[in-house]
Amino acid sequence: MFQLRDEKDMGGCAISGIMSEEGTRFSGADIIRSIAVMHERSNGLGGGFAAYGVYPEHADRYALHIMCDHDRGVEATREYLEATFRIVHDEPIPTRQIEEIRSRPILHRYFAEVRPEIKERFYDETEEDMVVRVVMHVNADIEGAFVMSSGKNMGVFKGVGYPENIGTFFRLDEYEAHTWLAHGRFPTNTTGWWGGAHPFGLLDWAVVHNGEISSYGINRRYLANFGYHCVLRTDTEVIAYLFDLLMRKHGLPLELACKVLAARFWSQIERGDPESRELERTLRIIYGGALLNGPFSVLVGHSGGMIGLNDRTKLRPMCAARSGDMLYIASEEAAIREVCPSPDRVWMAEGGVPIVGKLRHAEATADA
Amino acid sequence: MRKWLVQPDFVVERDPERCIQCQVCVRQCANDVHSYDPEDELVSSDSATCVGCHRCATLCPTGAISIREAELEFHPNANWTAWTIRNIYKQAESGGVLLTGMGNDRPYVNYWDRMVLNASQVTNPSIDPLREPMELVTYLGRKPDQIEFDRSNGGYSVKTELATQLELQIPVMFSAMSYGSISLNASVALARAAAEAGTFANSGEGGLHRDIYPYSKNMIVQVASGRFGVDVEYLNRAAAVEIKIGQGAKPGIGGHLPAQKVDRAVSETRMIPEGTDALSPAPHHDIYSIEDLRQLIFAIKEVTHYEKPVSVKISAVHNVAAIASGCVRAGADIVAMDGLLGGTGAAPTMIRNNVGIPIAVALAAVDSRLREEGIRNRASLVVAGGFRSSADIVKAIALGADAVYIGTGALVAMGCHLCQKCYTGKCNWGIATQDPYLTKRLNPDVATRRLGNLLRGWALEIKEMLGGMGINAIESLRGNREHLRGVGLSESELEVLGIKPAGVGA
Amino acid sequence: MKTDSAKYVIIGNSTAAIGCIEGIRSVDPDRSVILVAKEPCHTYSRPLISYFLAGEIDAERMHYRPRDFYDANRVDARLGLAATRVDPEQKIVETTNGSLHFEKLLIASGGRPFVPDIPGIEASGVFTFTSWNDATVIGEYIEGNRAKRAVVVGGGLIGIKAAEALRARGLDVLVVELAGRLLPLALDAEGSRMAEESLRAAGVELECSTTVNRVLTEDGCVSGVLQGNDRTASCNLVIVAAGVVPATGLVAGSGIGVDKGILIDEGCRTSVEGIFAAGDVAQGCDALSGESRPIPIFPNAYHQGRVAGVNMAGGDASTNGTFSMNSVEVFGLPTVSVGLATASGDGYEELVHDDEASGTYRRVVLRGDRIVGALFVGDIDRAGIFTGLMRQGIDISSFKDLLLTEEFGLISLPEEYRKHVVMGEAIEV
Amino acid sequence: MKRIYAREEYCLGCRLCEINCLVKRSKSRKIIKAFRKERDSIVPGIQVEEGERVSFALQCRHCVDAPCIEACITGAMHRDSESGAIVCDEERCVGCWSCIMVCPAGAVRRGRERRVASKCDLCMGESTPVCVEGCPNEALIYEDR
Repeated sequence: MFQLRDEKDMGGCAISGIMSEEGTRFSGADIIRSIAVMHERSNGLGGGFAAYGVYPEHADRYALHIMCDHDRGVEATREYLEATFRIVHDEPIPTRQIEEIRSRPILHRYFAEVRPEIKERFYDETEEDMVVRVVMHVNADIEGAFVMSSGKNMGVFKGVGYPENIGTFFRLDEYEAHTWLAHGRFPTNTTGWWGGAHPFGLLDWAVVHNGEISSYGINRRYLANFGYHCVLRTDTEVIAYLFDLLMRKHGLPLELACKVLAARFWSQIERGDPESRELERTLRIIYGGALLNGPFSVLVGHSGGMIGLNDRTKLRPMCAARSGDMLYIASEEAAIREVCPSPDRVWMAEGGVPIVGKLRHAEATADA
Repeated sequence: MRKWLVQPDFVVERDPERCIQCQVCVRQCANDVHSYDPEDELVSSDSATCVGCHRCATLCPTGAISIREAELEFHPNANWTAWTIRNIYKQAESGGVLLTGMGNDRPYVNYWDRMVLNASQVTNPSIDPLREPMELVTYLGRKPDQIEFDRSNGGYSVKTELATQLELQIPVMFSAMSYGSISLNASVALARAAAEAGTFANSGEGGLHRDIYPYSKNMIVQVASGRFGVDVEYLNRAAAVEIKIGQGAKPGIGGHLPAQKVDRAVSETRMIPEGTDALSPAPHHDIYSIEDLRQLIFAIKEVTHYEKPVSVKISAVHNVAAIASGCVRAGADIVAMDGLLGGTGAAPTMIRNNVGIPIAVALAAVDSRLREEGIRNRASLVVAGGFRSSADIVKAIALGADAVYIGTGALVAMGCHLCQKCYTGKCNWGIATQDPYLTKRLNPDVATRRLGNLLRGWALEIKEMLGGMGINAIESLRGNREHLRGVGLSESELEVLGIKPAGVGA
Repeated sequence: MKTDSAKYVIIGNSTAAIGCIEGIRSVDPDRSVILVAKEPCHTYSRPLISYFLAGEIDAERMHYRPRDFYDANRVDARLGLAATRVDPEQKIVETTNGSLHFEKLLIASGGRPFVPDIPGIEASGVFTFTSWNDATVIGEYIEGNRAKRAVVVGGGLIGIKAAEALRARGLDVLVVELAGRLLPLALDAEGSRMAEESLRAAGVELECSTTVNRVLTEDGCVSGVLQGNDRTASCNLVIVAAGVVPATGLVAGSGIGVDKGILIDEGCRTSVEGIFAAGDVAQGCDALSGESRPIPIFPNAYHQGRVAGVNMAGGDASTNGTFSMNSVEVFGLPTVSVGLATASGDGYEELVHDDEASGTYRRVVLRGDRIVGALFVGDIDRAGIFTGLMRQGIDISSFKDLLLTEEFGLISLPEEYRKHVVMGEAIEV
Repeated sequence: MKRIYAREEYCLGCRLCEINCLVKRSKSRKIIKAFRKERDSIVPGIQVEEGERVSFALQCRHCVDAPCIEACITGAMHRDSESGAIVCDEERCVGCWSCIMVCPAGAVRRGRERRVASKCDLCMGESTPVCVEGCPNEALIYEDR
């Protein structure tokens, strides 16, 4: 496994997301330009991207992006993966050699399906549960190996460096996706390391975020009740797990999940109508441990689209814009104007109110 | 009785330059320390019976009285201190058990003083509670792991039937202090203050006096081994019911309210004959095992139609984590734990000073244990035992407590001077006594106001500390040990507490 | 002859009259009030004349109410104008100068000093002592005649106050009392004894059980008196202090009911509609003895006056039980005597506390479970508590034993009455 | 009008009210000096009465129909037009003690230094009477009922 520091990541960051709600796929060139505009918000210690709809040919297989310190890690990982998965195809993740990016780890990707017999043995688990278990094991227990992403038809590309360089390095201009997330990192207390770069990915969740979660300590312990082990000690990881817990495991619709993560103040809840009052009150009472406190603006990608969410007191910047079926969300308006000079509408995100991009024909794109 | 070896604990000094012979001190001392000689027209003091409660010094209009610890020094001896020697003298004369009141006064490590809190700098903003909302509202009671809901015309409606919760405006409650051990005026003040502050007071095992009824929506009533004052009406009148298994000051020990404290009102409230000792057995004689506890919990839930949260109060002992877990699995909605420094109206000194473990470690162990077992949501944790300030409370919540019980702090707010003589029934401050001449010294209006002020002050401080940490809702601090760091603690202590040492970053 | 008229007409300018004005104005702020009084001066306090004669207070302090009293209360005060007759039929008061028509009338003409008919009584140097004028002329006479020795006829309230004043002026004084002891009406035997002691200690001579049969004169001026016991005492000043009688002259034949004084009910109404009487001229019912008799005391006068005033103005007030009470200092010895303080014998129970050492003497007279009389000599503090108990007719059986103890106080009283007094905002008395 | 009310159920019988009143009435206004030099010449306007279990502080009730005013032979005893308090004008009082004779509360005393009636004047001028201010148990309250 990577040498995981038992130190929590914190710092300022730049985030940007672009999606076509129609599911039209487009090159990564735009997102690279967009994030590059916010160069000053990063410090070269980490950058990364998440792309959705990039593997149409493997649309219904788990695309596992792995980074390894050394070949032994690659072997160990393959060995371990094969116990659960049938690996349909695997290859090194293509990269360009550019001088800004140095001491790169081994980068490899697998396209895999969960073996039927495994599904039978662990009949009480969903397929996703199995994937999560495997990812957690690799990250926690296989020395020198780390899973960057594990969703279907999506992938996370990240590393140490300025995001625009990472983008070039991973040749993202050559990929096409309907949803792109990008992150430029400004860690204040860790020397950047590839695994620690954002986005953080689990299943088809990818999270980029700017801010610091003051409630991290309890969020992490709260998640532990439900079997999530936060090995990275990044807020991003916690946010991803919370979304996974609330939406996938507890089946909360996005808006309720957001009412948990960025709950309204009791005083606001009191002012609501009886039904909403009871709903929000009950949510807060049950999910107090999941409340994200402190300043954050976060972008969450998933197979169904993209969500932008600000903390309930709006302590971090987040701007959004629409132009036709395109949705843009970024830390700064400039990052949007760079790729969409004259959008139909531009607005600032409201604290606690999610900005939702819904993919209209998710399945269509899947087998396109 | 002639006590020829026992020397006074205190020396009362009267400054003749300032004493005006007004005799206020004479009228105020229930221990007859001060007396007036009409012949000499002179007020004088006899230190022998002084308990150091400062009543006289406090009311003296000229500040003529000062009270010092008796200077009579024994030959220096690290082991045989004056305290140990005096105790032996007392027992050699009385042949009895050493009695005392209030909490443990021995110099154990106080873990609240070995933990420090965090604050935001640069990387995230601290929040100003005077400008931004800052939420202390706390709900105590059983909570499900996840919500169930229906989609209804575009919106959602809750399907989950939430168990009754106690809503606290501030995560601080008044711990169990029975009417009998304290005066009715004190009881009323606690109940009123709780009602006014939107929190709860605990009846202790003294029953519920008629004068408390108006505030019973803010009362937690206790069912203790003596079952005093317990009947269906009593259980249903309250907001919640607490089964008292143990008390921090005297784990494993019962209670004893001496007959002279059982006057008419007390006897009516406790439902026992007037002028008889009120004895609480050490154990509940219908609880010899965890499954017995489960039966009592559900008996109470049945009687109260599953409308009242049931709390189980245990004293923090070595195996507290397992015991607490057992209580939760037995059906407790709240587990209250009372630690080594917990107070009492009367306890054997040696028990009080030597039995039980510090509440901080007990809390840390229990919170972690319940989370490991995935049952932390099933019950709220309330901790008690020596909470002295808002800082202690914030630290406890960060360790994992849902709320805190304060007893001694509340009494001090009402005027208690910690003389530790509660068991004598001669409380000069009108708190731990039933003597009408003394009880009227505590004007419930004044006491209620002082308690309210204390809670208000602490609430403000808690909000300031939360804001400093960049948190604006108490649930984001609860169990958030990232905001705690240890100072001067050993590796193993840090491990038990589940916190990092100061100096280690995020 | 001219006839003025007013809503209210008041005869008299002393305590009762003032009480009446304040009573009227408490109900009726503006309707007209005319006051007639034969004394020409601004209202003054009669009990103060002895202090004036003694020189303890000046003329300014004689006044019972501030200078602007009449104006402030919108009263047309006709001072120095004597009322001569009351005509109930025509609602007219005739005066030495014209007559006044009234709707409501208060007769507060007070009392006149009783002067026994003995030879020489008309001699110069013989005075009564009930008015400011008396005090003034006595003072002048003392100065003018360098009077050295005086005889005071009567050992009652007025006599003692006169003696005190004269002593203060440096005269030798002999008090002659017909009864066997001093202050026979107010004090009992022991009380009198203590009072006599104090009197003598002040250098005043006292002779009881005797009277003055003749005033001896030298060319028209007093030179001495001949007493009933045939002893003569030389003196150059005689003050007759034999008590006062209601001054009912001006209602004679008017049809207004009169006995010793003008008869009034508890509303101070006379037998004639619209006509009221109060003070020393009136005769009401003694709440304690039940008999109808004049009670010529100061508080009573004000109280009756006020009650009359309120009723005249259409209010509804009544004298809640009047009975006699006196607070007299006999040459520095305070005494308070309330109600039937001297009563004894059948139907009465006497509680006595006599403390030679501290020089205090207390006597409480009970009838059944009620206090009907109380006498305090020496320590009079808190005597009022007893007056209150008497007024309220409180049953004292529960704390009877405590009545005369040192620690007696409101604390000893039944809780209800105690709270009423301690917490009371308006104690009805 | 505002009056002082005693809540005997909370009276400690400590007599600080008497002490504070005495100091207020002293020339020095300094407690120690007042007691050393003036104690015997001052009559406090408030007195604590104490029994077995009950105690309370008593001062002039400032009656609506005040018998002391009716009985006063000089007009010295009068009601202050502003505060409504009944006060004795010491310049006019001659010490006839008629007020003492009629006060049902026994709340008027003979002055020691001067031969004048002495009673509670509600600490004319003070916002709160010193007895109320200094009562450690708020057994004395000053309010309009």
